[in-house]
Amino acid sequence: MTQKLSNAQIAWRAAQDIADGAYVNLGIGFPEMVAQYQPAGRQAIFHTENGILDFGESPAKGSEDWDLINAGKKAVTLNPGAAFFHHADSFAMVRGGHLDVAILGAYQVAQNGDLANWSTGPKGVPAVGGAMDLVHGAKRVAVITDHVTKDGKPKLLESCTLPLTGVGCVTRIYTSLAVIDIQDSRFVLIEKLPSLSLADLQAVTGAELLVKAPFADLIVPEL
Amino acid sequence: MTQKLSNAQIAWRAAQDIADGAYVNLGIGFPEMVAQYQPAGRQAIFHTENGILDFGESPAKGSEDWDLINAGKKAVTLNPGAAFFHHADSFAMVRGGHLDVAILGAYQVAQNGDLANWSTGPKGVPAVGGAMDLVHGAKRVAVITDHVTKDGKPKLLESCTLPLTGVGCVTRIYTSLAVIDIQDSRFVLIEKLPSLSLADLQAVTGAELLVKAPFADLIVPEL
Amino acid sequence: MDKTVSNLPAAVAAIPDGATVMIGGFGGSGAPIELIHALIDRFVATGHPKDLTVVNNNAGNGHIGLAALIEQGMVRKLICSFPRSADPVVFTEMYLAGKIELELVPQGTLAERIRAGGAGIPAFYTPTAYGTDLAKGKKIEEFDGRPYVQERWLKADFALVKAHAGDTHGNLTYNKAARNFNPLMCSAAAVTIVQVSELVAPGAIDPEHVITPGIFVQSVVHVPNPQQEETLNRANAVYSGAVQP
Amino acid sequence: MDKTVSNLPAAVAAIPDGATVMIGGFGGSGAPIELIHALIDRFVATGHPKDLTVVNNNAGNGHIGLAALIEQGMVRKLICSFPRSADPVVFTEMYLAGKIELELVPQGTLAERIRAGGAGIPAFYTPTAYGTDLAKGKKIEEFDGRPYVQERWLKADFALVKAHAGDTHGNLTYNKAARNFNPLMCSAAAVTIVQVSELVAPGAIDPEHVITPGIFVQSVVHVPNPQQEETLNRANAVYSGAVQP
Repeated sequence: MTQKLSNAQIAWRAAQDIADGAYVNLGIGFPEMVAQYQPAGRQAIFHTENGILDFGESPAKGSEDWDLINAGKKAVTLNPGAAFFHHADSFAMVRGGHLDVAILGAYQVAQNGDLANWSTGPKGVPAVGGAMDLVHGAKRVAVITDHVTKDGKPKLLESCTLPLTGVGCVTRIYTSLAVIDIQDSRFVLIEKLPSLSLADLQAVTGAELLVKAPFADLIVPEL
Repeated sequence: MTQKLSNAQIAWRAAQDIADGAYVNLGIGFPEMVAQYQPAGRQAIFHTENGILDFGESPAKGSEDWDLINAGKKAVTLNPGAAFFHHADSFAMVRGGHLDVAILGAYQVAQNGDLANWSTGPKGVPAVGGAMDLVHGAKRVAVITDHVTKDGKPKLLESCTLPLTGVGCVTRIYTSLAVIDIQDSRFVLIEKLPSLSLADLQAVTGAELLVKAPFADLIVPEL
Repeated sequence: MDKTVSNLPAAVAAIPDGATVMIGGFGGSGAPIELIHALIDRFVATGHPKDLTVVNNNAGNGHIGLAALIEQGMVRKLICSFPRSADPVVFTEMYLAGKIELELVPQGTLAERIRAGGAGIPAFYTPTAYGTDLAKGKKIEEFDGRPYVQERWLKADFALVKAHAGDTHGNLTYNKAARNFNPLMCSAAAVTIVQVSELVAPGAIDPEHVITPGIFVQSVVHVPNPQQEETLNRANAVYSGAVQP
Repeated sequence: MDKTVSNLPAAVAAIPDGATVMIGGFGGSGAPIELIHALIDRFVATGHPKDLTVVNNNAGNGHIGLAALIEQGMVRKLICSFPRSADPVVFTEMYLAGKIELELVPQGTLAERIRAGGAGIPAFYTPTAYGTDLAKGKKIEEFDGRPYVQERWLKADFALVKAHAGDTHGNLTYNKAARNFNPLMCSAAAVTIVQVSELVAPGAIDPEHVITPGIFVQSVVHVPNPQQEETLNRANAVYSGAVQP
């Protein structure tokens, strides 16, 4: 098995592409880690679906205010300049194209930008939350994910086999092995781990990787 | 010419039907007079399209605040319990059926409840404001008007000849001669001036007046 | 005008069997726990109301609040976006046993449908869910070359809402992110019942700071020091109705 | 992050010929007089911008603000609900002479179309204007047996907005009924330019009291002691551009 990035390192890489002052929504769970790796001197403004703009870090344990939570129901704090609003206004920000970036997890991403990240099939209790809204409206919809599933199958595919979250919505994928853009319904390689050959990367990717320009090395610090 | 009510008296009569605590929108101009004649012990809450609920009387001349105006751009004051909101929320109140009563002026009312009150035809500059919204949504849409036009022609008609404000929206008409309900697309007489015969009233009304139950005398104080 | 109701049982007394009831809150923040528990008390004592359709973002957590309402078997159908939580066992078991119906709605669409219900907009178009299972059977229309899904308004017979301060006219403020769905639900229900932590006189809330104008509110009940779902669940609380006299 | 712009000319410098510009205010309350006059100054000095499409509830009053913008011949088309005022002579004369185009929209529909533009809702249905001349040519659909008119969102390239307090992130409050269309327009324009009477630091506005969150705002310019349209008109003021150096 080849070297791969940890979740923290994937989150770090995704954080490097967020501009100072960008309005950002991070999906529940793994994507929330992106907030920890903002480059020095840059300050993104984080939006949470349940009605806060510009929330900050977690409070100290024991000092949580359970009316001050994020979409994952975790306690948060406020930065100066924060604002509260109701759910319709919150999703007006999402659907209306006011977010600069949304970063989500994925079960599968297709080369045309289709995303599947809400349902693994008809079993169990389905739950969608704000994912189907977030994939529409943000100026840039990025995915962070392991490059393959736990049993080694590709998550980047010609077309998704799981129920879709959105059609043609993803523009960039940060994986444990590479950074890949979606352009004209094709996967385009932007960066890959230098320890990995293009052939090896292609072997764990379920659709053809285009190389349109010289790709870069995916270099991430130890975290 | 027979005796008829003054505008103030028409407004007084309309005010008698407004319950304590009712949410009311009064159209620009003549309908604004209704607010002056609330029966003792009753307090309606007045809504204005430009974003105030529970505004009060006009301020003293010279103490106007031009950021505190009603839809007619007249300066108002606030009652305790007032609230400000933006135009979309204001018309959510209107369109969403939250107002108990809207009272509007009219050029013409048809027996099916059609109202024409915004345009006298293609000449000049057209202006509609909130009239077309107000006729939908308020639980009760009433009209106050002289019974006939300045040149004596009926304003209550089988069908309107002027451009419509709304279709089938008016439920009660307070005129200078009578109070008339619209039921099943017909004018139904509720009250008329005692000095006026039913035949005389019918003669200045452009559609048949039904008498479904004993009507009452329209009795209004000197004002 | 005074919209206050003197106690919780009186506040929820009129909700009939089969009613559609919107319940505010996002998870535990803004959840009207005391109103929900008063409704459970009534059910335990009288067998009513039952067969409710409940609209909430979630499906409850643990064995209190909305989860307890579901656990009592009072809810026939749930309309929500995310029926998962730290402890979703009540809903999960009843759903998998076919004892409760679920209408799953994307969160932003849920919010907008409720807002539309309050604003007199019978239908609107959204990009959300286009091409997914949740748009199946829905009308699609293209605008400017892009496909959108037609969604209908959502209205309720009653809304149960938690606010922070409320005056006797029903003007409301909320506490931080406890605002969430509450103002929308106030506008979309025929009868909105609000529990307020602070009951104040008209004029005590600055007109600039009113979040829900009183026109959207029918009943106000004062519940000082309300319980918080998260705190109750961390204490493993269970609610199964007040002890009946 | 600092969205402040140092002066009025810089604030309006990027508006090109042919732009769609939403201008806040209801009559004079909430009208960004100084931003409008800065735009007139630029036009008088450079001949640009012209051929503007302006969205406002009204059509200006007297010879200042929006009326002056129209009087300069900068406006090709006006989208509004009520082009009448105490002194509507400027618009009236140009309209009757065929020198300006008018799209008349019912006030609630205008507000909702702007809100829809900001909220990513390309179309919605309303009962308003059904069966009237203003619904001619529009799609009609029945819901629950009642006919409704389909209306499209309204977006703009720029919005000129007047707020009361604003922080450097663009969070805004308004003064009383000067709120009106301003928060909606903030959300519906690609670039929202706001004049604030008080410029404050982030955190100075209570997060509970923010009416327009900064995400909807691109530029903030401090205009202390702004002029009020009503007061100017009562003094018969005329604005025809600043004296050029």
